Amino acid sequence: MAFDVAAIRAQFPILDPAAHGRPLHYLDNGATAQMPQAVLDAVIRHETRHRANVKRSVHFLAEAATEAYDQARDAMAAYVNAAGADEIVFTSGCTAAINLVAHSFGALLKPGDEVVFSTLEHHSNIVPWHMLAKRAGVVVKAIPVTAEGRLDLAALPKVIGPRCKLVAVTHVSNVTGAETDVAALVAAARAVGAKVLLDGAQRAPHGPIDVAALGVDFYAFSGHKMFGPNGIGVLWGRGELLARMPPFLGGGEMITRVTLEETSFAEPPRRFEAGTPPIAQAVGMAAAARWIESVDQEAAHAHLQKLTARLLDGLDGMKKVRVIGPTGLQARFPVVSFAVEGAHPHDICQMLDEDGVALRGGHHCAQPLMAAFGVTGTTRASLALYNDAGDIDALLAGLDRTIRRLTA
Amino acid sequence: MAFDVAAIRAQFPILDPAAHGRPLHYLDNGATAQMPQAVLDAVIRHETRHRANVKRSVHFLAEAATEAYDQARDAMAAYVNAAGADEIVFTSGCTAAINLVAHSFGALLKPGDEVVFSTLEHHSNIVPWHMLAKRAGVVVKAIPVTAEGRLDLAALPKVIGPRCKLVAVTHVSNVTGAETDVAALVAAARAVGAKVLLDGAQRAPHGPIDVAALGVDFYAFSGHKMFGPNGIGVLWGRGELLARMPPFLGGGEMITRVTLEETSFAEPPRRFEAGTPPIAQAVGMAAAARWIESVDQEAAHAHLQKLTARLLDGLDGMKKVRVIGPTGLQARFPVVSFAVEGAHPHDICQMLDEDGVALRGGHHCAQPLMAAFGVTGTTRASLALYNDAGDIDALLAGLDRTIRRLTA
Amino acid sequence: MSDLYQTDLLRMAAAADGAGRLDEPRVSATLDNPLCGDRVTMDIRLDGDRVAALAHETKACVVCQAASAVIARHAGGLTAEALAAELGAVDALLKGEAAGAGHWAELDVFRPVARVKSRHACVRLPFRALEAAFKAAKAS
Amino acid sequence: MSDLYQTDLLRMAAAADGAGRLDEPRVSATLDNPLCGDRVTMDIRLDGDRVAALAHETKACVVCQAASAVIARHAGGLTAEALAAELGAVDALLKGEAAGAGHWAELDVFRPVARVKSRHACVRLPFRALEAAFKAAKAS
Ligand SMILES: Cc1ncc(COP(=O)(O)O)c(C=O)c1O
Ligand SMILES: Cc1ncc(COP(=O)(O)O)c(C=O)c1O
Repeated sequence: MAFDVAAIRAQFPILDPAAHGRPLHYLDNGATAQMPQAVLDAVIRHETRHRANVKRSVHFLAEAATEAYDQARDAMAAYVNAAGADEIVFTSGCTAAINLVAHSFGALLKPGDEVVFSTLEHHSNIVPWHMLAKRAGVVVKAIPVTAEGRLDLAALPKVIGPRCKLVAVTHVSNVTGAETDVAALVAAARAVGAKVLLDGAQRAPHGPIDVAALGVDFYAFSGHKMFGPNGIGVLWGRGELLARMPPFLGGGEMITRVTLEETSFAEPPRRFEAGTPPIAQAVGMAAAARWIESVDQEAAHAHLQKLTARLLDGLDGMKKVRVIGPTGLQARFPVVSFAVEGAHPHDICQMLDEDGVALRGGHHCAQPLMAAFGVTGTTRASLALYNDAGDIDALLAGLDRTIRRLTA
Repeated sequence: MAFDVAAIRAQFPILDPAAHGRPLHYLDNGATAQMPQAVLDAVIRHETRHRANVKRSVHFLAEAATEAYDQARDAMAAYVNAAGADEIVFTSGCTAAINLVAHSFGALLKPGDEVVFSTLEHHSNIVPWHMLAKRAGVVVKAIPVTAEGRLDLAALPKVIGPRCKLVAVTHVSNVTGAETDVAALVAAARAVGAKVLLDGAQRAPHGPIDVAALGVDFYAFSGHKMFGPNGIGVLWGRGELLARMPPFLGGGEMITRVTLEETSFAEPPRRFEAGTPPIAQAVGMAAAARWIESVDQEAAHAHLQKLTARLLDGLDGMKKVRVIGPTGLQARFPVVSFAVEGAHPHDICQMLDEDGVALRGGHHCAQPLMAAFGVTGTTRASLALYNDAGDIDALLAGLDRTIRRLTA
Repeated sequence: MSDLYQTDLLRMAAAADGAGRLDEPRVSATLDNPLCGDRVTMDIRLDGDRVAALAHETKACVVCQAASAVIARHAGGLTAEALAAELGAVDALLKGEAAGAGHWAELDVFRPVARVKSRHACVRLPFRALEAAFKAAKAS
Repeated sequence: MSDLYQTDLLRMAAAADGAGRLDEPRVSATLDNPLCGDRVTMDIRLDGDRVAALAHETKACVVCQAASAVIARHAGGLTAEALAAELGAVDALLKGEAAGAGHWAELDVFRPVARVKSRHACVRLPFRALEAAFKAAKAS
């Protein structure tokens, strides 16, 4: 059956051609994806029927809110194939999830222990480790990238040494779209007894994840990039690992007993969820996961492969344009970055905005990768399953015009 | 002009008598307040018209989202009377805001320096300091409470000594409703050169705050307790203080430059907002602040005083009931806790739930205060301006029945 | 939810079988319900792997008190394995399933708690405290 | 938004007045736009409190390049105070207000940027870098 992109688009109020009084070709999904009506409805329903604090009160609204929050946790456990719902920690986002690991897992490390990330990383998966290094004398190292913008696997034996305790790497690059060869990474980490964290921010929108099959230890991602609300993310952690980690934030809900002198802490996941959690957001994120699951995964994948090919082909035909990252469809997701000789990404994006084409230009919070490619920024198109050929064609046409104008 | 509580109630979909097929007397506002349609509309409008990531892209949706986020910051700055919008840091909630101070301000402290909180505090304003004590050798001390459940001001000179660097105290108790005498506290803190943090979680729903007049240094509160969304809170901090504090969470948006080896950090408030912020939630919180401001403050205050008096009077007439906290209307907010001889708070709440009266029973995340009063928990009614005399009367009637049943 | 507070449950809580502390020698375990601050202390004296004497201090709601009382009624000769089986039956009841044959008849009063998830921990706390006491005995 | 990229602005950027580095002795300041990674380096040599020579390296968008070029055109004899006044005029323009009389006429090309908040920093970056260079000179 053909993938019915029009039917998908119709579920997104913001894509309504009449919504803005101008066209919208939204190709900035890597930054934030749009929200389908089903997710919005779940949030509205929660706020107008089941809103209350969770776990604290016994009245019927609190019971309903707690049930909704627990079900959201179950849904996210199913989405990543966790061993149980207790392995799901709700955070305020992917960044917060990685910071949680940097503090709580980081507290188990000793000076001289090593954390390995890569040149491909988003700042969210670099800065927390820099801060840990400063705080605790942990040493950070980076896996270099190939000319194609992939992890340089040949370098693994050199970078991942005997003092390595954690390898923290992106699952899919937010700049190049490259998918990490997780098996190779896990093998190298396991060989020295290190744990593995995957930053799944860019992978999560593209269908369910199988952390068991991936064989990793932590998996972090955000709601807003997978069609869910802002202000919510998930840290999945292997149960026995979470159990060994001290808490990060302190507050209500994460304690067993508090006196004036000391605090004792609850079991995971509560230990890591201090204060009132993002309840309505968790409900929305779970609705987003269910919405993604409701789509035919294979058809969606094929649809996005086709659009990616159309885009790469178009760029290939343009002088002055250099794709930053893989130019093929193998082991990649629909994120495409490019540099234009003599034109700055922000100027390109600004001009394309006139045609309603929403792109992102800049360093994409990945300055080390920019440095590796010798650019200060790129222009990026990142696709979601509601994009269609018209979006790609508008981008290509607008880009052609823009280049002629800027590099005249 | 009389306060039109019916008109206020009509703005809250969840209070619609037809919504649940049973009555709802929602008196658990101290845990989470309900959301008026205006706030919900602001969030829906944002998600369906202006949804995008902020500060990162230059297309028109990103411009609109950034503008909305900036305006939300302006609105919150106005709500607390900050010196400027740059003094407003959006966090995921009050708990996260206090943890931010415990880490970032805490990083400036030396072993042996002292942080003073009080026996009145919510765990959110105790546990972060316990954790700081463990992390950094900082010494914590607590201001005791009077029999009425207020700060024991007579003890200030003893507790706030020359090594005290921060006094972190609740503005309004979530258990007793007592309002802190901030002037006395600030005077005692200033005398030794200490800074003052107020936990405003319970104060914020009751109208604009004037941090300048209060003369404090930090002010923390949550969106969901002031009719706004979950997953959002505000830390207001004095500009020159924020400027001196190192960042807490690391990630995108809070840097000036990242290399593989090191990171340099942006100015406040960005320095403290790592990753994609809770954008739609900030928009909602700002809408909530504006909604509160739109209500006649004096009339609302008088309305709540009247209801509080009605409740205190009713409880006063009941044998076996002891009010935990002030029994008068002076310097208090509409939060009333009580203990019933021979009846457990959870059983009371459960039975009252049969009458649709939503209360909260338990330790209210204030175990040290419970210990001070010699109880493991209390039953609490916390009022918002949509409550009416019917709510109070349902509580009193149900309580009477419940006590007879449980203590027969 | 009136059926939650049926007369049988209130009576059982009021009866307070086994309330108090044991003299030494004893093994003890104290467990908190972090959400409400409730606290149950179980004291036991063992004869081999069987309970010879049991007492409990249950600072808690009537649901939890009733659970402690039920345990106390059946404490004589109880083993850790038998306790685990009873907790299994409780968990089945709380899921709305049948407890299966051969379990303490009094457990039935907890059936209405199934609908109220926030109170499940109240029923389970005394069982878990006794479990902990068995563990402490084994460790010592 | 086509008026943002009016011919005058594109020409100014392309002219790239003052592009390059000064030989020593010089004072330098480098500023980043953290949101896009753009970077401006301003080199100056002072004669008293006035600019005797100026050069800049502007790795940035055309908006920022144009701003650097405008500064370079007017650099000779510029003081820190005069620069502050020009930045004040820029800020007025970006708020959609009038710049006031007596300011560099070329600033007018930045008027359409007012509507696009995310690009305000692009116009301001070279001004702030030069400000920082003046400060560095004073400190040394
Ligand atoms: C006085 C006080 N402080 C802090 C908090 C914590 O707020 P939140 O759970 O929204 O982070 C609360 C709410 O429970 C409170 O009542
Ligand atoms: C690969 C990657 N990691 C982490 C993040 C951070 O996610 P968030 O900003 O939602 O915390 C992003 C998104 O910007 C990303 O693309």
